[in-house]
Amino acid sequence: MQVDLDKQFDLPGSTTQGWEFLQDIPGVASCMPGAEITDKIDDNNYKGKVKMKIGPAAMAFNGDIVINSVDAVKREINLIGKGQDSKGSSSASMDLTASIIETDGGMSALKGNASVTVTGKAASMGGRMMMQVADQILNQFGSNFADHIAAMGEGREAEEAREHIAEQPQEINGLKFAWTVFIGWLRSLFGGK
Amino acid sequence: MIPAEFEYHKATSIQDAINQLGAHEDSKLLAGGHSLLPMMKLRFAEPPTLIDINGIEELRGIRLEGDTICIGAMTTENELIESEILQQHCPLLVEAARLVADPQVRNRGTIGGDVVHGDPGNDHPAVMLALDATLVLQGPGGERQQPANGFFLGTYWNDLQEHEILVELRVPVIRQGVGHGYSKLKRKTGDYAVAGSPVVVELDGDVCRDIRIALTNVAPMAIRAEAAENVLRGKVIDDALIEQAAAEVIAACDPAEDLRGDIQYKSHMAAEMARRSIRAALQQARG
Amino acid sequence: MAKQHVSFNLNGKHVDALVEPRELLVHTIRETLSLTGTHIGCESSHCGACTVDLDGKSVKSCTVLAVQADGAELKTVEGLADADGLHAVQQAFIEEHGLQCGFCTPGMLIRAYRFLQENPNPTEEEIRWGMSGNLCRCTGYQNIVKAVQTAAQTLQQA
Amino acid sequence: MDNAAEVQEREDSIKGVGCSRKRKEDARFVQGTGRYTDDLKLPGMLFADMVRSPYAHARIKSINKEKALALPGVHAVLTADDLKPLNLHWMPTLAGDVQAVLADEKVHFQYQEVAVVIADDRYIAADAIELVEVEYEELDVLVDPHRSMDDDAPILREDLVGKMDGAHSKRVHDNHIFNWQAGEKEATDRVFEQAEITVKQEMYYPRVHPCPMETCGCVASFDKINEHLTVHLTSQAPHVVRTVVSMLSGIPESKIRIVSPDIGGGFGNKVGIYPGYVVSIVASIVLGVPVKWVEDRMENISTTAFARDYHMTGELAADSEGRIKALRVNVLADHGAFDACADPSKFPAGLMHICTGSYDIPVAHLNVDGVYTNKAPGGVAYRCSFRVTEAVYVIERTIDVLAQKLGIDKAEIRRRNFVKAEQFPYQTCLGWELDSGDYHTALEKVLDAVDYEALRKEQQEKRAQGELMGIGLCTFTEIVGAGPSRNCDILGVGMFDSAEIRVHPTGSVMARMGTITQGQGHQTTYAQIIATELGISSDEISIEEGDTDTAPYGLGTYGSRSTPVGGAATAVAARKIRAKAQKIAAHLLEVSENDLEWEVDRFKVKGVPGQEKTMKEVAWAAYNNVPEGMEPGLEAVDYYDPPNFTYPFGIYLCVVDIDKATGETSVRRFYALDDCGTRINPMIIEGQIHGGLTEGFAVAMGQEMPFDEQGNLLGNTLMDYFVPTFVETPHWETDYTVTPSPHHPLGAKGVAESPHVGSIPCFTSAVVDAFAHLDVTHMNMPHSAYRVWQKVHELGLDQHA
Repeated sequence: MQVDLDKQFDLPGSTTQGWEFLQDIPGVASCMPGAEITDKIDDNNYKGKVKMKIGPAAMAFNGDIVINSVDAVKREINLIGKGQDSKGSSSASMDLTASIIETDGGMSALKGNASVTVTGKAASMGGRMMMQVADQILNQFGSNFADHIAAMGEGREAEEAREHIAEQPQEINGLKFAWTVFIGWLRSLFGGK
Repeated sequence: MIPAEFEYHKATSIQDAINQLGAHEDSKLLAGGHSLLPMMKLRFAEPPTLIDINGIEELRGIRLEGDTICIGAMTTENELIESEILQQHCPLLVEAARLVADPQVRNRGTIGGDVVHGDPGNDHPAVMLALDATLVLQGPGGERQQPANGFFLGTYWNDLQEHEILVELRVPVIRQGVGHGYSKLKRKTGDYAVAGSPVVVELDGDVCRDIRIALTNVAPMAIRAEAAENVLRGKVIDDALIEQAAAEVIAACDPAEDLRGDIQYKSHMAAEMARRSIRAALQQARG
Repeated sequence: MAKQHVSFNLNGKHVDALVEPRELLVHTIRETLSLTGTHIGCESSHCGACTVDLDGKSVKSCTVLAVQADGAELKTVEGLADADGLHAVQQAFIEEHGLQCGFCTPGMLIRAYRFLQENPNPTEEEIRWGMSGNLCRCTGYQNIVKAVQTAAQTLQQA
Repeated sequence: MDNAAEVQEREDSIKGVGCSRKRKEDARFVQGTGRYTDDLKLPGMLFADMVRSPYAHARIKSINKEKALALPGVHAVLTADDLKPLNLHWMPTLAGDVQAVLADEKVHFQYQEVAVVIADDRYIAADAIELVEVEYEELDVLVDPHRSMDDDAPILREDLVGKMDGAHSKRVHDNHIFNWQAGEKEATDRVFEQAEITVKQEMYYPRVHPCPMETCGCVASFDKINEHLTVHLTSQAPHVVRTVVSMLSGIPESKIRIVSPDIGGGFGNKVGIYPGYVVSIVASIVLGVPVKWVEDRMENISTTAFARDYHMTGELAADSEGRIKALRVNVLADHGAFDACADPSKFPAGLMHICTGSYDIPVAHLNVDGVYTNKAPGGVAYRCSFRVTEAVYVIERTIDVLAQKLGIDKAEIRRRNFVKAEQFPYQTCLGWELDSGDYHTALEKVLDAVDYEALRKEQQEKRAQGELMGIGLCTFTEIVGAGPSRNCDILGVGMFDSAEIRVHPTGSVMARMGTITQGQGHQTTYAQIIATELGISSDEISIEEGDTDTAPYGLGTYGSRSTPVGGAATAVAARKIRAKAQKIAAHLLEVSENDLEWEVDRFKVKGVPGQEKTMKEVAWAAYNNVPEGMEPGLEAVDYYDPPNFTYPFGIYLCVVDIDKATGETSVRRFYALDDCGTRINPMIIEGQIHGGLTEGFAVAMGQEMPFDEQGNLLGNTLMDYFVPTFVETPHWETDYTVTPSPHHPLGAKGVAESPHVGSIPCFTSAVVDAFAHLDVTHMNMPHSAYRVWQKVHELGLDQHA
């Protein structure tokens, strides 16, 4: 089950600030609510964990993140995250290319292309909603990323952004925030419609 | 086939249920159970605690209050179908309930569970939008009323606050000059809708004073096709305008692809269902 | 996980059982109470082979927790016949060849038993609608419809 | 002479062949006291549950059992390594390949069994499978069979690399299973080169699943003291299971008892021997207690024998009058990761070479390539006599295309090409002898019944108004009753079948057969055969099947073989008894055998009214007053090796109306005429036809098993897999003619698979016919509203005012 998504998020800061933060992998990972870097093997290899909730459904994936390329000129990184769910019934991988681009008026934006593949029970049963929930996830990732950029600055917005980041519980459930799910989302299959 | 272990508590009142939601982290309410239990049997959902709200009388029953019908959240689909109040004053809800799942599931599945569950395939969210219904919610902070419009935010994402329970749904009584239509396309009994569209129209003479076109399972959540409504509102509706509205419905769709259809098919079917519902609503409104 | 005590009336007899909260009613009936007439054909609340009569309503016992049946009135296929023989529905299924492998039959009978009380004089379309929660892979449904029609006539004359 | 009425009354009371008597099985089923595999509970019984792979193609790096074994109530976790010492981690398939019992270093399809957990109850087992930690290394996945033999295709079966002598033919690639051909290639190619008209049509018969109401399961119980193994399981061929289990385990067959209790529908899904059975047997042997394994629906659809998945091309060469000169068929067959087809061993493509159908075709050539993909094994199932569904589909679709190209009506072109009644028995150019048939009479009967001309006229008017109405036709010939031992065997055992009949002193009868019913009513129909042969009321005849300790050896029930083979054995065994009875009657009446004549239930002395002995009287005498030199008792066994298959045929006509706005197809009418020779119980036959037509409707209009590129099966629950309910299933009209089989003792041919085989091409024929006036020659199944609407949209037929 493959989902390809292209997203762009305006950032309240300069391209250098954006690029600086983009290279901070644990920081970037924390923009993905429910995601967490558990340990760093080296600059290009990390171990991570994602816990997420979709309605009553919950899944926990643990796996590794490999940074394939870091291109300072194009301010672009490419990383692959692969993991298997704790019950061994599903697995997923995400190939993410993210870059900071200049936008008119001297501002910047985060451009992301994610191709997410899921296998196992999550795919054969959750496929139906993959696109929609993946979309919601990347929206949330983008707005969190923007908060982190804003938090670098001074003044009221920065303060608000820092609060916003702090409020974010480690593992999102749907009640407060838009949900972000790193990978595999299931649906209520049944209850017959 | 077999759910993971969990603690089971029966709530005796709404307040008791709210307290138990607060007391047990990650607990889930067990209403009809026909959305939650199947997910648990396949180990997608593993809530540590279930709070059974089937015994709470306050959540049951359908009553008429002036020109508003109050429907308890735990009312089952079959209770909607058999309700004389609804047959007379809100036939759209009866028609919609008849097309949910199958006879056995309709004995257990509840309108409240269907509204808050959050799957794009649930049927009642769009019906609530078409009826411009109001949700009565109760939580730690007390009771609040929330229009259905704006409650559904995404897939498994709505405006239900933490430890809040949907207590009641309030829908307006159908008045003179108001007509409804309901169309749902599905492969077979018990399947998700390929596309569904409840429509309510209010006529002023020949002019459409107001119209609400809602769509099921063709977007991350139930939606109103506002652009399509604007094509018809304030006008005398004819076939040409209906086609224009249908084109707007297609534009409003953002469905998930599966073996029921791709984006093109599901969007076109949403338009076809909307067409049929608009025509049925007009015919009924014109009396 | 600590077990809870449940008791209910099963086919006219009071029964007790100790069940985990997660135990499905269909398993309690089949395993603990050894009434294996009720069958399991899926895990997604679709096939209806597990249909039982709970407090006067047809329900899929694979999607009801045993603890939810505490204090209920339950009837399964084993409870349809009585002292003076088969229920009209059972007789009609034999009469009209409304079964072949027999696996969906208990669910069909219990559903038909309740449906004919909800609608004593149904048209063919109403029968197909009222029975649409039960799947069958052998009969193609046509003879089951005839069986329900025959049972309806027998029950009305009685 | 007794008056005719009295004789008729006696005949009626026998309730023998031809009587629509009510079914004996129903009493227990309607009271919920049927005995299915999952109903069995044995003292100390444990439960097995499977750990399955989320990946379709991956190497297994490690399996960690600790957490699972630590869970209270878990007794064992077995993996391939635990089976290796018993040499049971692989097992032979019925098709000459081998299949992993538990994944051995590599998983080959999604949901493949990787480990099995044995626990106190099914709840603990369900918890335990999630605690087994398996580390995988993903490999490239092969899903599209067309790419199986590419140079760069991922290699699936590392155990076969370099071994190019396959079980059925040379292998030309590591992912190749077999090439199999029938007919003369050169002669056929020449006819095509010179023919006036040729048509060619590609068509895909999707992978589908039989999905019986009861999933597969077993209870294996090894008695350590007597070293005796008893297994209750959902098998359509219990004796074959006993032989295979004996070969695998080394336990002598005499110490293995296989019991197929009541089966909740089989449809070919319960012919195979599944890993679940083998690991339950091993676990029972290792732990010394009974072990039960029952799969859930997702496991059933995802991993047990699927059906079809044939990528076919049909070609016909004909003259301008539509007379067919030659047939050419090419097939690419997707067999999944292991070749586990349940075909007779000489036929890797089953009986596909029956694809000349009901037509007099001078020359033909069939070429089939089987290949491996990362999908579950299987392929022969779902109410289909070894690929006859695919064979009938390719000929019936291609003759429709020929008719369309020539502008000849699809009924007329069939009339011109039918084998004529006087040509029977008819030798087909691909090596079969069609035993009997009368296609022309049957076709006219159907066309009259539905007023075909009026339907075509109505279609013209509808087309003028832009409406879509289709009339489908299928005039198929089946090949059932496998089969003559000279060309049919399973693992070397000939495909005969058997019956053992014993008449008791008071004249009632016990009979046992080598077949096993899954709902077809054997308990009722076999008794009718014996009743007519022996003149004893069928109500006093008990029939038993499925217990290998008591039933004579038989090859089981599938391919509509019970009546043609088991029924024949029953008739012949009964005739052996009647021959002995005649001698006893002659002895009692003190006449010679030839002076006696048989009438319904008694021997009568010719020309001497009142001198007669009923079979019951003879039965009593058989135990106390037999002629000199004759042994007492009245019983017989017969192992019947059929001289030929039998060839039931049918004429199906279907009328559909298509909703242009949604693509929905409504079946307005379906008229099914079947000819299965002598009809034993017309009520049961009609029930089988209803069931087969409904399965055909499900396959043609909605069933499919789609895979994505990662090998995920996207539709393995009843939410997605299309099983129609009461509401969607059309009303069926049935009719019949009777053309007995010349070589069968009763003239009976077997019928239950015909409605499935014949209805599917008929539905496609009807849906395509709705678009035929717009140069549409074929549409692949399933004809879901979505796919039909795509054709409507493509042709711009859905534009609104």
